Amino acid sequence: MSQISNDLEFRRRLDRLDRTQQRTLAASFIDHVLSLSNDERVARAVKVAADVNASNDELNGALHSVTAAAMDSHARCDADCKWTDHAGYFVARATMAALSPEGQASGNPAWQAAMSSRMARTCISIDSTDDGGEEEQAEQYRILNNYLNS
Amino acid sequence: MKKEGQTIGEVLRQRGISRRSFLKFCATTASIMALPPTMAPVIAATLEKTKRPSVIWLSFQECTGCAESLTRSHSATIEDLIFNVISLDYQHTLQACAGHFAEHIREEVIAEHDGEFILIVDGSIPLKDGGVYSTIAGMTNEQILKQTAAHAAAVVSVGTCAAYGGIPKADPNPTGAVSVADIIKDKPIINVPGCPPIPVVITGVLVQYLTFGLPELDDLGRPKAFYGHSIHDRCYRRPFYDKGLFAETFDDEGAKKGWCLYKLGCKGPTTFNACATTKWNDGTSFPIESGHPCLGCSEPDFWDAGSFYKSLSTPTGNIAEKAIYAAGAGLLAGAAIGAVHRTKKQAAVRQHRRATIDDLGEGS
Amino acid sequence: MNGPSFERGYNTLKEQIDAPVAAFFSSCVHCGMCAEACLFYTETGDPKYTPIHKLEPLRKVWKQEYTFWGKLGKALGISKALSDEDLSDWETLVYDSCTLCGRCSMVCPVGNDLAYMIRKLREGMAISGHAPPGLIGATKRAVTIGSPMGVKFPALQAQIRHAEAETGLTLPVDKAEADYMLLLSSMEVMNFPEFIGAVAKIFAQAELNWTISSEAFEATNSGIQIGVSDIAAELVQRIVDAAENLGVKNVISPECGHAYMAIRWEGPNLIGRPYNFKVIHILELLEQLHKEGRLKLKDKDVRRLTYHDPCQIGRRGGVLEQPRNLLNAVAANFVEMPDTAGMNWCCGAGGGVSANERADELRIRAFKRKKAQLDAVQPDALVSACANCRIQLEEGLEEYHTDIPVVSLTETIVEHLDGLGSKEGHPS
Amino acid sequence: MTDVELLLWVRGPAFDIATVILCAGMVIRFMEIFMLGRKANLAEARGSEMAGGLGTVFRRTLVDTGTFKRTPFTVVAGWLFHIGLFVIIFLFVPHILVFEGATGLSWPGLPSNIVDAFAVITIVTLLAILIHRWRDPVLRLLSEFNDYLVWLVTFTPVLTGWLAFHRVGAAPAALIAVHILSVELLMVLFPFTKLSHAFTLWVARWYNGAIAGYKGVKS
Repeated sequence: MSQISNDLEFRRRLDRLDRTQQRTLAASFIDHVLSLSNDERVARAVKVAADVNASNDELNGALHSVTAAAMDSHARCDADCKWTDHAGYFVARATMAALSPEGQASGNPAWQAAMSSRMARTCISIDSTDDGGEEEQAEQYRILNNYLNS
Repeated sequence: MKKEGQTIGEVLRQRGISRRSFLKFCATTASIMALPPTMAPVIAATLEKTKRPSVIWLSFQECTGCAESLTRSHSATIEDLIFNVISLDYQHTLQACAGHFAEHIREEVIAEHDGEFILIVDGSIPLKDGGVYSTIAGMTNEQILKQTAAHAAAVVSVGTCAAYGGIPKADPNPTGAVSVADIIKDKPIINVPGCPPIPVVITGVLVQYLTFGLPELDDLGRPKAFYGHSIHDRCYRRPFYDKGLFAETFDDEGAKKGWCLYKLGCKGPTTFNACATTKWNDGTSFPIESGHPCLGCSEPDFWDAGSFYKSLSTPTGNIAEKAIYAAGAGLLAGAAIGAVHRTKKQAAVRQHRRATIDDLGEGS
Repeated sequence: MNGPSFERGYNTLKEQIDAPVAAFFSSCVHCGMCAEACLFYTETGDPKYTPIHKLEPLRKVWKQEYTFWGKLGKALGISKALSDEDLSDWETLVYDSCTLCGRCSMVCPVGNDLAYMIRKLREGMAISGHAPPGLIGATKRAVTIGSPMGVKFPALQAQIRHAEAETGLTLPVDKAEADYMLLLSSMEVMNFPEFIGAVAKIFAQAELNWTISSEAFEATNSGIQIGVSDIAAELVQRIVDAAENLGVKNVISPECGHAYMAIRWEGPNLIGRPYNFKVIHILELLEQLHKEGRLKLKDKDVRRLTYHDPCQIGRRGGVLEQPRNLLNAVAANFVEMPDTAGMNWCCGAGGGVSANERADELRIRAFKRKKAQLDAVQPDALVSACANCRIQLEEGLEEYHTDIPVVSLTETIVEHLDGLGSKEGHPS
Repeated sequence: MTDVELLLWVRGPAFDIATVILCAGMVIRFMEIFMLGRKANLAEARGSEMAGGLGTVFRRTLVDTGTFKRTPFTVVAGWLFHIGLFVIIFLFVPHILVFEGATGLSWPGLPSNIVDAFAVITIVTLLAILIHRWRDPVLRLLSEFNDYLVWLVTFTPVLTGWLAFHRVGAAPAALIAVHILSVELLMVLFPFTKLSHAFTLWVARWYNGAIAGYKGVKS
């Protein structure tokens, strides 16, 4: 199978996967940026997402706690915000996307988790000059390639 | 002229008045007092036993309409009867004698029936300029009234002039006319207003007085038995008022159909009298029935109570004109006040200093 | 003398009162119906949240300064003059419990535009030192940094790069003579950066000649929220200068309620002249593109969707039909909530309330109104068009344990955009 | 002073005074309002101020369903007594005569017993409104002396008029005089109290509708 080298291909491949595969793959993407979040709830939720055998109840519970985490970490309107503190919000967002039940999410959960994970990386680098977003992108391609090739 | 000591019954028999017509008179009187028919014999019995009273009738500033009303009333017997029931000893218009002789009779009655005779007054009393506008035998009306009333048992003010001053008192009241009650304060006064009063009401009041003594009066001194209801309450056109059907002019469809005359100025709602029930001219009709609004003649100041043809609840002045002047004045005053406010606002704008973030403080 | 003072506040209130205010106060019959239009009253039952009551300080100034009888009453000592304590007592009513949503203005039977007057009252409150610290901080950052949230251009650049990576498009910055200049809100840059990519995709499909200005990308305006027109004017002026320097024909207001109010309706009045360009809300533009056939949609969302009108965009801004036309184009199952469009209930966080930490508890309580509205239609997802509403909606739904995803209308449209494939996949 | 003298006074000088105060006072009020001015709107209009303003002048008479459900009493009671007052003031024949006398314009009235029914409804409604004002927490907070004064001077003419119509309590002339006097009190207080809303609300609604209409919103 050819190696993924752009987002179009990346997304097409993700779209072909089933829901559970998408979720667990999303968990892998998030795992790579999980260190940017210091919220325990997020870490726990990512674990649930990564579990292929997770029950619906477990998934729902994880979604609730990670939604609460996202709400606690978003930048409030007009509040003074620090980008470095803001990465955790996107990690939580990514996890929310990974766990969103079928029929509710408007897009592919893995794709959305990937995007939010890149955003989290971008946050860290926003006040510096280097751009971590592209590295994250490459990392995600690698994860997907490995997954598909395994 | 003296009929000393005789009861009314004796006089009636003496004059050959039939018991039937006497009872009929009593029945009529009872009915306009809204008494049950069974009261007629009671009235008759009481009257028969009563001593025939002496009456002095004083006419002041008047038009003789009240006397005419009585004497030319619908039934000849009424007039006959009343003059048999009472002994009318003094009345300018009716008495045969004149001059000093007439005045002498008045003094005689006062002397002989001191405190017993009934004093009937029609016409108002002029007070202005020493009362020179109406004098009789060198005496002013006021003097005659005071002198006579001092000895009377009671005073009956017949007609609106005597009762409330009437037309002579109407604006501008050139003679300074006043009512009887304005002068006499120490005698019972029964007002029988109307311009003129309804004849059967005049006689009825006298019969009521003779039968039952002083009648119950309303706050305008009128016997409630005759003046207890407004024209409006007893008017046969009342249903049209309730339905909102009004004659707009004297010759429109509504007028022809006999609709309510309120819009044409009818004072029925505020006028208390018996016209709508007893009617006039032997029960033939009354003004409203003949298509004319009530003038309110039995009420004080009826002549000055706005136009006869203007509804009684409408403003009397020229409202539109005043509203326009007031609006004009308001416009000027408002412009002045508005200009002051404008200047103040402009001053505030001039005083405004551009705000920067340094002007926000730290918050509370 | 600099700094806030009661005298400056009082003077400002005197400046603010105009014929409509006088007509409004003259007409109030104290019927209390505005209370029932205000979510802070309906959700707490506390009468002090009655909108007309919140305006008492302004009414006092009107009466005592601009009516003959009021002046007389004041001169005779019958009525007490407005004091600094009054303003202090009213601060929470004017800022914490009013989102300027203007629902009361729609209900008042005598036609009083209460929100119009609260906006004016805030002018006097702010300059007399009675604005909430949260809003003061935001306003200071907006003026000094250029964004109430402290977002500087490099941050936006990073997000633009991210969007470019995601979409494979080049996002034009500082392109002169562009037809459209896109503004963004800090909230979008911070919390919903996917919006940038979404817009870029749509514009690419519609072949729109557009740009983002590095000089003025921030659409929000803390000045109008806190109520200092001088500052609001300064913030608007930055956008006007940037737009006129680039020579753009249109400026696009993003999915942010008060930003639209600031740039579209208050802006020209704040700077004292009409613009040399037009201001168009992103939803207006999208609907226009869709009508012109420049927005090709491939399929319809089958979920049961409902739309929350951001107050400043809908009721106070006039963009009411456009989102509905767009939703009907992309959603097979669009349902309206009860009390919708012009009569929609505010999310509870507008008008600077969300920037005011003191009001947090009240804000979440007020959200119960929205919750009840949503319960009535039970949608699969809630669409809105204001980042601030969106955060409040998400937070509120989470607080009341309701699983309804909240999405932006622009992003919903992008999901159903046809023919993206041909333009995607070429990393810049 | 006799009843008729009182009646004449209230129909004459007192009515003149009340008219002058009402007219001058209201004109002053309007001048005070309009002379404060309004800045021209420099933002590009999306809709018409005039159309929006006029639309709201009419539309605001009705309330939206949601608000109606939240405040049924205020809406129903408000409607009832306003309609009641309208019928009483403008469709009772003796009152039409007053307008005819002042303006020369006349129109057909309603049967008196129907107006009577409206008067009863209005009296009952106004009493209910007073009780509501006492009991409702919002209204208790908003209400001041003026609100009760205005209630009283609105209620009194209806009650005295009703008594005068049924001729209970005093002599008819006195009843009518007291009734007209109570109306004059209403007229005198009109420009100085919230009663003036009867005139200014059209302006307020217009401004509301114009502000919204300019932005293309129906308010």
